[in-house]
Amino acid sequence: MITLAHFLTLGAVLFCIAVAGIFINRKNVIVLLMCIELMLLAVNTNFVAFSRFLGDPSGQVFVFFILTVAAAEAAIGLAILVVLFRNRATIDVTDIDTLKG
Amino acid sequence: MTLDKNLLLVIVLAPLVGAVIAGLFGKRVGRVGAHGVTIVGVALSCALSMHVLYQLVWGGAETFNENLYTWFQVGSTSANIGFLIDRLTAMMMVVVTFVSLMVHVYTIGYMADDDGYQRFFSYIALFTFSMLMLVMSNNFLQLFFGWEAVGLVSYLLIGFWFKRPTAIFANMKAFIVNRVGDFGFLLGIAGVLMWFGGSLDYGTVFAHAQDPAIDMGARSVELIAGHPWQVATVVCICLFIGAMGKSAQVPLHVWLPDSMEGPTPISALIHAATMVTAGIFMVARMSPLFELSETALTFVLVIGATTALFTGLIGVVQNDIKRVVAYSTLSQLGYMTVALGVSAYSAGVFHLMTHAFFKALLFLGAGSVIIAMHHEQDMRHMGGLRKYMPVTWITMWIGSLALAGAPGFAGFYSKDAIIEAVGESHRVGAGYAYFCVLAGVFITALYSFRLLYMTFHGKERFVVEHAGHAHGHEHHADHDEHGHHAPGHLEHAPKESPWVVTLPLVLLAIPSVVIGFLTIGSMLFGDYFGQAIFVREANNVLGELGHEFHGALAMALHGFSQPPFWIALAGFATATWIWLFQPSVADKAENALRPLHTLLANKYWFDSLYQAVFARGGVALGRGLWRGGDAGLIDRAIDGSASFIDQLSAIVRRVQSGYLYHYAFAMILGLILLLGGSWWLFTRIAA
Amino acid sequence: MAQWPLLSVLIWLPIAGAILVLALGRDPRVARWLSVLVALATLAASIPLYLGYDAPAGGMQFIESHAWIDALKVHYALAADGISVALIVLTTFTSVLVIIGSWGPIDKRVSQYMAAMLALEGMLIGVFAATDALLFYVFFEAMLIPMFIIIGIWGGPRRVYATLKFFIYTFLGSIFMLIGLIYLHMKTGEFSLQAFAQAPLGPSEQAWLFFAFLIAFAIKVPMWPVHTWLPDAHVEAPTGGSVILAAIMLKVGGYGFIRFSLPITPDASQEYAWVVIAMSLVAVVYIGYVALVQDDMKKLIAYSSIAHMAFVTLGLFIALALVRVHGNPDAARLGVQGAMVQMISHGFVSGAMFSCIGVLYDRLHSRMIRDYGGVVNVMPWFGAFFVLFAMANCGLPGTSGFVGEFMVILAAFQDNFWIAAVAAFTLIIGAAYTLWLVKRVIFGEVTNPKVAKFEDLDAREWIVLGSFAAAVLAVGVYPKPLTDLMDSSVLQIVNALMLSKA
Amino acid sequence: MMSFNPNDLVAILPELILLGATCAILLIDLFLKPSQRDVTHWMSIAALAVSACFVWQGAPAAGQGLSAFNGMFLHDGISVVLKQFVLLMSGLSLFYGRNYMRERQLLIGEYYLLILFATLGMMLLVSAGSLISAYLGLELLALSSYALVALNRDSSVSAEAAIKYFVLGALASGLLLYGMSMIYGATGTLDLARISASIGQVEHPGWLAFGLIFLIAGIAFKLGAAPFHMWLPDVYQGAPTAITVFIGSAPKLAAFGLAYRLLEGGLGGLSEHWTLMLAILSVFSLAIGNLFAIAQSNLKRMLAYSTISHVGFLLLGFVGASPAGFSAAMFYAISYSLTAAVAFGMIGLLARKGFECEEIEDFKGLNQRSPWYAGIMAIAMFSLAGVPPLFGFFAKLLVLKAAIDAGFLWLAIVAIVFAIIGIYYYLRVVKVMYFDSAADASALPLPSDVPLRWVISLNGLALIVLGFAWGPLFDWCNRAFGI
Repeated sequence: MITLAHFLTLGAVLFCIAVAGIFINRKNVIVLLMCIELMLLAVNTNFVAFSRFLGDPSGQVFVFFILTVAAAEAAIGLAILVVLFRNRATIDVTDIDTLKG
Repeated sequence: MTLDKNLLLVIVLAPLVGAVIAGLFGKRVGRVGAHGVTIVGVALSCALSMHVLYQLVWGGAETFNENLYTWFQVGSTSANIGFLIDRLTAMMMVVVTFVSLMVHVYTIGYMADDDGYQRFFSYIALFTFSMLMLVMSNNFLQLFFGWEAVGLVSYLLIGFWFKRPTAIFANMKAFIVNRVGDFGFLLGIAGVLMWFGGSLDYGTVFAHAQDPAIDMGARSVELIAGHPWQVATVVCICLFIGAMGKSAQVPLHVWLPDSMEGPTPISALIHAATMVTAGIFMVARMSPLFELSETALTFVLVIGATTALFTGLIGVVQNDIKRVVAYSTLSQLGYMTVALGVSAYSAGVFHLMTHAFFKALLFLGAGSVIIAMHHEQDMRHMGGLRKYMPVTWITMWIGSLALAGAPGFAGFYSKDAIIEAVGESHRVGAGYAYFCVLAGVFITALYSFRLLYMTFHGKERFVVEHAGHAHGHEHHADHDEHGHHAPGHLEHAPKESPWVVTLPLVLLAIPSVVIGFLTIGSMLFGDYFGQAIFVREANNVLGELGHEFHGALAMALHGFSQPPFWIALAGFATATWIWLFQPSVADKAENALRPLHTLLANKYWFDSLYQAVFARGGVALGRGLWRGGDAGLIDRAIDGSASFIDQLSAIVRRVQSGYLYHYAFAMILGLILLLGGSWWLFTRIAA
Repeated sequence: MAQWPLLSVLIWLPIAGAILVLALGRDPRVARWLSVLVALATLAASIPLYLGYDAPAGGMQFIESHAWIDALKVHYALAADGISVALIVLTTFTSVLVIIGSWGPIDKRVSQYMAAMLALEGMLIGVFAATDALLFYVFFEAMLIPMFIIIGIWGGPRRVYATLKFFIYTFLGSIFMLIGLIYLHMKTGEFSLQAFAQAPLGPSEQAWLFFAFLIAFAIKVPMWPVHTWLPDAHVEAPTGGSVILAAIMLKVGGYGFIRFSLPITPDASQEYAWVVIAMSLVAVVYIGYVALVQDDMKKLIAYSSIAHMAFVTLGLFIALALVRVHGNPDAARLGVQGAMVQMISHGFVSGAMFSCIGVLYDRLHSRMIRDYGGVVNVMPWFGAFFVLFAMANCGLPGTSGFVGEFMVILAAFQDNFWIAAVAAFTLIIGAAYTLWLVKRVIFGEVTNPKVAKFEDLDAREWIVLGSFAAAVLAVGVYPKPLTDLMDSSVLQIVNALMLSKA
Repeated sequence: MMSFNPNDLVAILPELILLGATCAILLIDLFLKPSQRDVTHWMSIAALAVSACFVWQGAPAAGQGLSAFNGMFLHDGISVVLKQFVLLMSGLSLFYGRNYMRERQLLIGEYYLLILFATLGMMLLVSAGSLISAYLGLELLALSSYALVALNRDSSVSAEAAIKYFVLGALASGLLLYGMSMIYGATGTLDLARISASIGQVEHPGWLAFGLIFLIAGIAFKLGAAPFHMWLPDVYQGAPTAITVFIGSAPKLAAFGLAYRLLEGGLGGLSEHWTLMLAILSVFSLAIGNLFAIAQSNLKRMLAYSTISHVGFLLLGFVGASPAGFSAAMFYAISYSLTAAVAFGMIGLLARKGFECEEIEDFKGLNQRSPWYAGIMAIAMFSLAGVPPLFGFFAKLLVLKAAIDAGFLWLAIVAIVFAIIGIYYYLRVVKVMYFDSAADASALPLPSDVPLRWVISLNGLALIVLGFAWGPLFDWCNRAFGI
């Protein structure tokens, strides 16, 4: 029997993977975008699980919103990525460090 | 009848008006205007002072004591400007204004070709004003005002020839040394205010001091815990320190010889006759306080005796005519102080008066010589001047005789009285003092006649060049007397000074002879001073002497049988033998007594000591505090902290590496930090 | 008089004038004349303040109070007692002279300079008139801006360092005071100084507040050891800046002690009076010696200012011991009164000294003593003035410099002989450094050929130095009007000292 | 019982108007030639103005807030004040930005639209009544801002700034969402009012605290509080100045609204936890902001760091968790955004094509070249430094007072100590403008944009005027919090 705890643990693990991905990954911005998506999914897992176990639909409503926003976010992220690539001809995370100090 | 306040105001203000006119409008009023207005002013106040004196002595006017206006009034503490005119004051007023008048007249001749003519008259008139404020004061504040004001004028006048490095050094030295005295004086005044009835007014203070009910003599204070001192002692010693500064008592005497850098009339007026005696006057004025403290009086006595003898000794080895007289002044001031020390206040004041006349005479005479020698002051280049300037010669002889205490002359009475008084006194240190004053008599005679012989007698030690050297006249204009021609070389023969110079000499010579004879009876042994001077019965040495006193003439005759006379005679003989007949002996003696001579020639190394310790030491200390304290510690700390922050921020900014993953990591760190924090919080709440 | 808001006029007239000068002052001549007119108008406005103040009655008069921020009970509250009146008149008087004095020397961006000066004047008056702590603080801080600009733009070579040091130093001090004020507001619920003075405060509270105030005002005065900003600021500031700084701005510190430390934290002030007294005495001696060795005239006078201001703090805090330990309110009054007179007198004297140095600086563009010598040969009148002010600086009786020191020393003696003795040491050291300066600058042969070409004072300089001289002598010869003006106010302060809060 | 109430539309009338206007502008702008961009400009201004008027007119009576859409949307004094100033700041940044953007051929419709959408997002955010509406408002603001930063497609620094902003922003909203999910799980509702009602009787307080921390992380990011501040300097510096003006001013108000709604409105019951956390964040922000700013030579970057330190001050208002404190914090946010707008706007005003004028050195001798603008800039600097009698000082006074009243005396002292460090770099700007001499002393060529000159001058003078007459604004803030 799968309890709420399992779902929460799953969400937490996903979330941690996503976060870790963001600051461990040193290569490629695309990976960052994927991590972000993953993070949002982790959150969604949480919401869905909670709303299921609380028997309250509003959590799932929230999930829909999050999914929508995530889509928009991905779009903008990719757009910015394109701009970045146009200017730098690279999307290597270690190269974007002109602004510092 | 009482004295008229306005009249007193006129006495004080007349010289001030003269000073202001001559000072501010000197250019417009011109030379004649300047000396005219000031002389009129001083003459006026001189005449009125004499009138006041007459009123007090024969006119039966009682003591005048009134406030003119309140200077400030804070709570019960009030400071006023006012006059206290009793016979002591009146006498001082007459002496001051008379000598001042003489000097004014004399100056017309002496400063005839000086650019600062108007300025000079303005200064001396201002001095007369300040000195009158000092002596006529009825409270400590005004006393201090006059005290400092005369100091200021003395400062200005010593530095009158402000181009001369020596002069502007001397005047600064004079002012600062006097300030050392004033330091004590001010504390003394504060003490008076605190302990003597919370007032600065003489009347209140003296009443408080003499009030048996309060018995100030018994009051004591612990300035250092566990060492109770008599209040009166503290106050009186503080006050006397002021007197030591003004009246150039050892060890604060160093400024007076240097003050000879000033023009000679000043030396006569300020540094011989009047200002330097302010200390004596002050102590006499404060007699009710000093009488309370044996300790303080002993202190006074010892200081005075030391000054009397040892400064006199220096006079013997001086060659600058003015400096000889200056050291004799120091020594005479010592005599006066000794008199104060043995509670013979009137004797001190009496000597002050006689001394004022003959010492002013000697200075002016010296000045007259200096004019004749075209501002040559070294006696080694003089000699045989008597045939050139008879008047000066004779008057100088009179002055010297008076100074040396030849029976019958003014100085004889005053000085003998002091010596007798010391002999009578049983105060601690009186023995030492008695030795000092007796030895002093010999010394006095020695240097006085040495001066006369070296200047007026013997063969001429100067060369007269052919008259009419143009350059001589140019140089005449500026008073650069430091060898604008070879020492002892004159453009033209010395000649007697103009009447404006000789007249004052004559007018001063008369009192130098007779004043003592005339006044000793009433002043010392009569009831001249009345309440002005207070002496406790136990200390009343003059009272003792009074019993043997049978008139001035008798005293003079009796004087011939007294040790002082013979000692003086010995001094005279020695001087005559050495400097009149056997000048070579002088050098022999000098070689024989080389160590002593160097000691005296270096004035006991007082100057070098002060210069090294206080002047250079002070500068060194200041530099140390500045570089070490201000720059080294405080500023370094401040600038250091500033630059530290700069460097710190230059380092920490590297944290902002520009790498996305570092930024993200920082956020996660923050998150963890918050988690930890709240975890800690939870456990704390749970506990 | 009563319904006419005189203090507001005094504050805002110059500030409005400053804006006007900025607006119309394209042409330097216009700026100069306009600013002088404004300053004169302010001076004129301060005369009814002096005449209208009922000195015997004492206490706060010309009271104005309008709610500023209701929510915090902040008031635009102005009032003046004898002390404020004296300081305000000093301000208006000095400002006129400063502006006249700056006519010649300031030739770049005249309008801004004049505007800054006028604004400064207004704010200074505001400080002396404010009876609401927040209002006081606002003026107290706002003063820094124009001074910062004045030193920074028209100053000497190291002006940037000096002005930053000045600003940050003083800001550092005052911001701790701000915390104290907020704390007091929390206790009392308002910002009025009166409420603060009546607020009951425990010993430890008082101690903290006392030190918060001490930092603020000790830096402003300035007291040793937080004085080092002053010499730098003075040396770099233009003449006018130095004059205002020395003559008035330093007084704000002393005034602050009177308005804040003493009434609000009397017990702590008594407990820690020894700290302030010790600092003051150290200042007298230490700073005196430091002044002795300065070779920059302005630095020398700056240091002598510190030494003189030490008498202010000494007089104020001696009073506490006298009232509380010796139960001697009369002497305490003497001390406070002396401190006040010393402030006024130092305003005149230091202002005059700096003006004198300005006169020399305009001719030779050097402040170094060694560059001068024998000035009196070519500038007799200037020499006369300089010697007069020098004498006032070493406290010669008959000049204003003497009165305050005399009173303070008299008061100090009644507390402790040795304190008085150390304080009186200024007679010697003060004379030493001042007269040595005179000797090297004024007297002697002219050594520097440039000095030989000097011209004596022109009319403008005559007005400035002459007015200062008149003031110095007037106060010195007849201080009674001044002391009477402040006496009853001083009495109230001393009485306030008697009642403990804890 | 969920039900639709037409009156709810009245409550969101300003938002609706702004939305409608934005869509209209979106369409109209398509048919405009670049030369006619002014039309868009004035229409946007008008849209903002109109919506502001309706905010004003629809303001509820003091004290009583009303909620719409079943509590999703709160309409109370706080939201009114914040909306007014959000609209004002957006309008100002449009004025300040136009000339800059035009000179760089960036004055395109998107600029206006994105700003309008961001504004709309902020308006929603500050009146969010539930986690959903808060999240939506936040994302609307965030997404528009990302795009705005990247608006200059040919600038590599802008692109870099944008990507950093985007990634970190996404991370932050991820954290925020995760926190929301936990809170939702703990309380079983997304409605802030109900959340705060049920705080007392949750069976898993641990979840709640867990969620709270993630929430705070997200909020701190939006505010720019250390250590969640790293994005801020890079973005401020990298973004075109016109954009920096915008994201540097208005969003601070929105972030304050977010913090208030979530922390006080939702989790007020946990104040004893979050006050302490915010205190810690405040210390970090003060220290890091001031310390880093000193070393900067780029004015935009320096101001960015100063922003962080100001956030530290703003948080002082929260540590009391009292209405007075919040009102002080809101006052601070307003004063900061007004002042920062002048500072950034001045950079934009002085910038020319090919000359960004964002180095501090670029301000050398400004007083010689243009006393007026030097004066305005100096006012802004002194106001930021908190020198009376300028606006900024009184804001500082209020938050310090709030902290001290709350018993955080130590925090207040830390704050002023860092403020002393801080004053140094503001003075450095004044020093450069006044004490250094200009490279070319020629008079400053004024921007052609007359409204810009007027608005920025008025904005600068407002800092003085509000320094004297800050009472009404303060009362307004207080009334909003029912004091």
